[in-house]
Amino acid sequence: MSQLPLRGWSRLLARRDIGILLLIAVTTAVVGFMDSRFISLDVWLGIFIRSAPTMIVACGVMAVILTGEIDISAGSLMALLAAVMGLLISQSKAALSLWIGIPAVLALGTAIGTGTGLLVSYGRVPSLVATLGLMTALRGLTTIVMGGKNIDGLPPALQDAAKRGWFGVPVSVWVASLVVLMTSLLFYRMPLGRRIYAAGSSPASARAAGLHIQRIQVFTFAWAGFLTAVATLVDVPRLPWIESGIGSDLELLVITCVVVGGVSISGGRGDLSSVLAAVVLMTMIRPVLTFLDVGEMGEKWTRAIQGVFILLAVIADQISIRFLWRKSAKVRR
Amino acid sequence: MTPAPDSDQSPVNRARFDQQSADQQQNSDSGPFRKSIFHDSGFRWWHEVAVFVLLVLVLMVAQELVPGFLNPRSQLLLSRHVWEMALISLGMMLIIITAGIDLSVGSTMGLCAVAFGVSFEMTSSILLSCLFCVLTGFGCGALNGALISRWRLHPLIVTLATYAAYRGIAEGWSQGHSWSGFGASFSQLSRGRLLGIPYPGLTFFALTVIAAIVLWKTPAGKHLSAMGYNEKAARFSGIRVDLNRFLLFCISGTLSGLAAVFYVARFDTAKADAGEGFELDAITAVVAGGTSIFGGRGNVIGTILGLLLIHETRQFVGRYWGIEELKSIFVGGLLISFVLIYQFLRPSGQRV
Amino acid sequence: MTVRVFSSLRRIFPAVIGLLMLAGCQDSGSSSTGSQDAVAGDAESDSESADAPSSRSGKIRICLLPKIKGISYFSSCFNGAREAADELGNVELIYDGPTDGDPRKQAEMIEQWTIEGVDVICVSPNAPDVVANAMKDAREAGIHVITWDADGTPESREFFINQATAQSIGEGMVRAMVSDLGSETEGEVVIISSDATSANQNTWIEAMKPALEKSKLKLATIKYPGENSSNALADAQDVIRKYNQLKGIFGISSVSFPGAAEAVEQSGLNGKVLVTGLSTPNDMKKFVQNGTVKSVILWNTVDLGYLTVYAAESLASGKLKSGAMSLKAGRLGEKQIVGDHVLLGDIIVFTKDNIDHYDF
Amino acid sequence: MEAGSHSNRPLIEIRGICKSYTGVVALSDVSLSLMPGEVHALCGENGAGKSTLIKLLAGTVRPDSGSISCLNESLSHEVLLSGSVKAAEDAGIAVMHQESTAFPDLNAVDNIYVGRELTVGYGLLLNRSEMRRRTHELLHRLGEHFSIDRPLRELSLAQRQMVALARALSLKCRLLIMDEPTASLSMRETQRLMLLVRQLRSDGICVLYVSHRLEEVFELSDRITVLRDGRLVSTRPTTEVTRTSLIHEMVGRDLETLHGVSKSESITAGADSHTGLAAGRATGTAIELTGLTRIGVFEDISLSVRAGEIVGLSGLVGAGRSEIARAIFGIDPCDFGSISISGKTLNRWTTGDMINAGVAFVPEDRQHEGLVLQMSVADNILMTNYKHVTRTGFISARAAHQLVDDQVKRFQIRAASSGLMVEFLSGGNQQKVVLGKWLAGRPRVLILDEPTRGVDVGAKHQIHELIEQLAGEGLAVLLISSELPELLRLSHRLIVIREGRIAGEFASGNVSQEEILAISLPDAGRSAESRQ
Repeated sequence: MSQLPLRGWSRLLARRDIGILLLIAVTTAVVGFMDSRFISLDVWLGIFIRSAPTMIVACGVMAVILTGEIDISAGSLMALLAAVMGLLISQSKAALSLWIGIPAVLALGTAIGTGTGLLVSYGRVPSLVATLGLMTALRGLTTIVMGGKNIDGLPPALQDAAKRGWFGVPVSVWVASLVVLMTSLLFYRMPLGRRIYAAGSSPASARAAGLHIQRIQVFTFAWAGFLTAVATLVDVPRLPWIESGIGSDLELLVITCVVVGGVSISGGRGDLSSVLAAVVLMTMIRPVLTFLDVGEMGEKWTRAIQGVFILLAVIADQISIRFLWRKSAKVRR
Repeated sequence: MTPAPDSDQSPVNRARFDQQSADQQQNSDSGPFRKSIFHDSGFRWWHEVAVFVLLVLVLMVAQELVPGFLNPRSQLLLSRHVWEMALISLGMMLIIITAGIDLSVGSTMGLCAVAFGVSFEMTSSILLSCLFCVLTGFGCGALNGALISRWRLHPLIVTLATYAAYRGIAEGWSQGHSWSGFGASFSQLSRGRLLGIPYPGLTFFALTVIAAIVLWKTPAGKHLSAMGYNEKAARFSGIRVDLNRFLLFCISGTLSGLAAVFYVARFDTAKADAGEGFELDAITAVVAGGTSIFGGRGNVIGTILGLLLIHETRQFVGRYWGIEELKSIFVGGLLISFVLIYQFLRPSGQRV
Repeated sequence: MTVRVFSSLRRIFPAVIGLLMLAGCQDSGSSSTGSQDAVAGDAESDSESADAPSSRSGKIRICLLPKIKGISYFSSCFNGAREAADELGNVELIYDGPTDGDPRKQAEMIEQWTIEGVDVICVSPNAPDVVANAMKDAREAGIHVITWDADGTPESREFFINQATAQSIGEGMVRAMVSDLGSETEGEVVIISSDATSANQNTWIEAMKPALEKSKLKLATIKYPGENSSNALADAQDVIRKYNQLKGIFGISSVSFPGAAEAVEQSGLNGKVLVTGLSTPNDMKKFVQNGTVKSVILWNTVDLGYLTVYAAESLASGKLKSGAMSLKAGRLGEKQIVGDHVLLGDIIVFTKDNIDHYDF
Repeated sequence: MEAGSHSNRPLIEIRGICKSYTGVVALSDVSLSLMPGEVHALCGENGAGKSTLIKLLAGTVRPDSGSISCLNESLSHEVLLSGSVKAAEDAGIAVMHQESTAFPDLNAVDNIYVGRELTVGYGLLLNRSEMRRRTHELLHRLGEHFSIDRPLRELSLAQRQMVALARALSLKCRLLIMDEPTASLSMRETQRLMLLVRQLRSDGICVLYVSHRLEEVFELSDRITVLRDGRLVSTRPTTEVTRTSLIHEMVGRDLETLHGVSKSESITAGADSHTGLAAGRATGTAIELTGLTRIGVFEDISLSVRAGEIVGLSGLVGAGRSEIARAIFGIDPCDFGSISISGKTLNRWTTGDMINAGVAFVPEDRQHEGLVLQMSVADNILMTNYKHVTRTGFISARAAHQLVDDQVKRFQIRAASSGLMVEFLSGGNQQKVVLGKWLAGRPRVLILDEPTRGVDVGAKHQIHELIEQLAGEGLAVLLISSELPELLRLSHRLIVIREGRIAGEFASGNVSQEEILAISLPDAGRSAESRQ
């Protein structure tokens, strides 16, 4: 619900991305006032580095949600892909060249995504059920693939790129920017993107317009799988080693970001910019709490604060939308 | 004309209709054959039959490969772990029938367990603690229900938020502390048995019977079904959709509270991590039992069968291979492949 | 619908009959006992009825239950256990545990093994209270139960293979940190734990707090990133940026220790901010060698698994009885028993000098 | 005006086409040829098969038998259409749908171009500037100047209609199908549209024009085809058709018996019922609305319906008629106003209150609002009547059976069994189920929203009779319909709604269709003149 029939300032303020950015700015100002170290390049680079994988995956999951489906398997998929990546290219394992390992991981992610898409579109398995099953199964598979050991010894080139990157900015941030660029191209500048919105906005009309909804669905799931693989490749080497718990809760974090970013859960509506802002906002919560120095008691409330915050965001959003609708209705008369 | 905000609130329904009309179209194109056989007979239990057949198959294979698998007493002993989840599934089933979903049940259990612990510390009365625990569950459910029905928010969004919030509040409130030492008599609540069935199981069956009666013998069942199939039509028929939805979430919350009591009793531990992962297990069981995730269709027999199917599969895999990881692979694979195969074999017009 | 209820009930007759049969066969077994305290009795008869398969090999069946299956700590314990089992020859070793560390699943597995009628169950309880009831049931069913790695409630087990108490672990970490920093250093330290509800970490923290108070270090905060390695890394990076006087970080879970070490290394503060925690030496070797981590605290996990299996075998074959003062354990020789604790030995501090001698 | 001035070979040839939905015949053996450069009007009552024919041409539905062929680009030989949307679009067939098949979340540009976007860079990127430019151009041609960046949901109905038309025009089409294009347009917009159609014709494009407004049909078309009950009645040049003969062919009865008599009938019926009522039951006001307002939707609606009276609510689509009905029934909340039913005044009410007060509501959208398609006939009928069949809270199977049977008999619902899903009933039978569901509870006030839309002629007649009979029994009826003849025939009083306000009230005996239409149109003042 990005656009309301309002004019001028109220229209600008009603835009969700502006709203979230304002919230980010206010929070930053407040925390910065209490601890000036918060407003430093270092901290913010850190926040962007952490947002990067979430952003990359969110670009994919958002496409899925835009078609009116849902994907809750991203976290498990990331764990599996990380394990496979480790097995293929770790120096202590098969030690394949990066030129084989990286495409293989990307291909596997895309393949699993495509499989899910086929299940949902042609197999007519409800997406929640399909990805729920997948989420459960992939976790188990990951543990078996890992064989009870952490995988160490990724190629130094990969680790170096993930930790230091180019010009002091890790490769994940560069890749995330690229993915965001590609996704916004896809959503706003490519026929397929408009068709994704169309398919979610009104499947019946889409069918009448001759769109192949099932193919679009397969594409969005494949895209989500591919991006999950991308996120795995750029983010996991940043961690000390690959362990089976990678990506835990990622799926819910991503969906939360997409929802807080104003994408309609039933499809057809939502802006990429708001979702990206929401990712930054959600990623900010942990460092903000650290810099506020909430103390030992407070630390244990971290998850509560996150949860209540999401709840308030959702409620506030709905109330304001309704208020603005009423207001605009009055204005128009 | 200004689009009314209310009409914006049910795009999910809209999406579903479109899907259905697409189905309809496909049906009408696939000729009269499939229809005449299945529809006019009015037989609506294909899914239950399918799950039942699959369950029997699993049991037979298990008995063949793991001697003594079907030993009734070991079955009952091992059933212990299933009852709390079963209670939650019951509420989940009712909500999914109305095309909703409740992701917060596990977190509600965590919060209830902490409520139990805190109240036991303050009053050292088991009875009061139980009461407080169930009341907390009711409160959590009521908050979900109020948000969903008052502002017509999507249940997935609300319960996704409360999923995080309730668990977080449980952690913060308890400060990670766990309570135990509630006494042997209290743990009998979960471990004691009547006619070989543990008390939580008896509670579950009693509630199941009530749910079955309500679903089949009172208007409420039909109202819920109508809400799930077509919320708009239900509203137009004067069904109090919002009130019903609110009550359902209250029920779901209360059942979570009850499950938390049994959980605390069984492990003699009240801690914020109670019920972690229950929400997905419950959804899995309910969906495997033939309740349509799009709403409308679903019943208690299917849910019981779904629970049994998941439970027995886990037991079988655990006892035959002895590898924990395989359990989740089997359950996930079973869920997907079963729904997939059923979609192709099912009589037309019946969606999972 | 009501119009149809009865007719459809008639139609689902087969299904209903089947269900009733299932319920019926479940009932028939227990109706003879029919009493409420039938738990033990039932369990016993279960183990009898299921005994046949267990004794088919004539070997002693020992189940080793870790807190979490699939992490390197427990995998190294398992290596030791396998070594012992091979040496003994008459032992069938079963190693399984929850992959996510869920104590509920531990209880479930104990109950399953109880029904299968194994000889010894060795438990590393992730939450003692949660598994206590299952362990008691197993004992009442005539199965030997011992704990290893972490102790359970005393009445739920016969022996505890004691490698270290929570007290000694907590104090050991603080001692290592203080000696690495130099006992006169003042400054702040941070603990990065696991979930706020993790029982083990919380008991260690309780032991660390008084030890820290005695030192000149000040505990700035405790972070709870959960079992999530990127959160652990992120929290560590944040505390490094936040606390100017930070001298050391305790990473006390399997993800927060490497996460903290990684954060320090990436910030280029090697040697300025020290990291200490519990880990197997192999996992942390690279951090010890580059100076980020000066000491890693643990015991010999291979020996722990080894000793556990020896104790289990002795118990099953009647060589070990309560009140014994010592236990013969293969290559480890005679091990002391105090009360019902079988002592493995004290914790080991791995440093740059000795870490290469260990391979687990 | 001569048909086929550009070529004497037909552009589209429809041969012996048949289509039936789940047993109900929608089209049987229809053959039709469409010439390039003609405006071909398609007339027929609702349910005559017009929309099915359109769907077949558009490729969204496949025929059971028969074929549709089309001249190829160079007009040299015929190509058989394979029955897919793509094939139809390739053949140059464009449809401007009646119920706008649009994407509410997308803006005008996307709505016009989705599925066949203009691209650059090997078809990878959208040619946004070109699409925007053309959209501007198209809308300008249609005389519209709204912002093309706003999602469709924020536009008015007329604007949405224009977007749909623009979409159809943007196709390089050779056959343009216009399904009720003027239903929600103002006078001025209608004039502009007709100008446009003439322009298209002179460009050699064939326009298949479907409309209920006979004046437009006569003004525009070269030939007229009449469908009735799925069969082709006639195809004749417009010059050979008179208004009377056209209506005769559409309805299958004489105009006099339909129109003239029905008017007098309704007058006498009204008089009858009034006198009858005076003798029998109380003639008091059954329902009275006072100043009902829902901000932005309708305003200050005050009207009353007496027992035994049928009040018609007329107005264009989107004027707020259905919204008023929904508000009365408590589906949508009201901001101001009150309702009194049988003397009891309510300021706030829910659907439940209304049902308890004896109000029944047959909604416009039968499939989505009136019925739960996936549930059985019995379940649907019982839905509102459980209070009559429960004993101490439990459903009595016998009472339920009895009630359902009664309703099935009373409304002659043709279904294999009452356990059949309503999804598989014909439109007319579905509507009877809705009526049965509401009338079993013996309401005092009945609100009917488009009760005969999509219902075949036979069932329509039955429903008309039923409404009159119910009113005769003392039921107060508020009837909403887009079909003026229906309203004129049935109602005793007619209230016209324009832009959410009451624009006029008539006794149905002394008002003509034209007068009502004139007052319904948004720029009513001027329309009266232009009609002359």
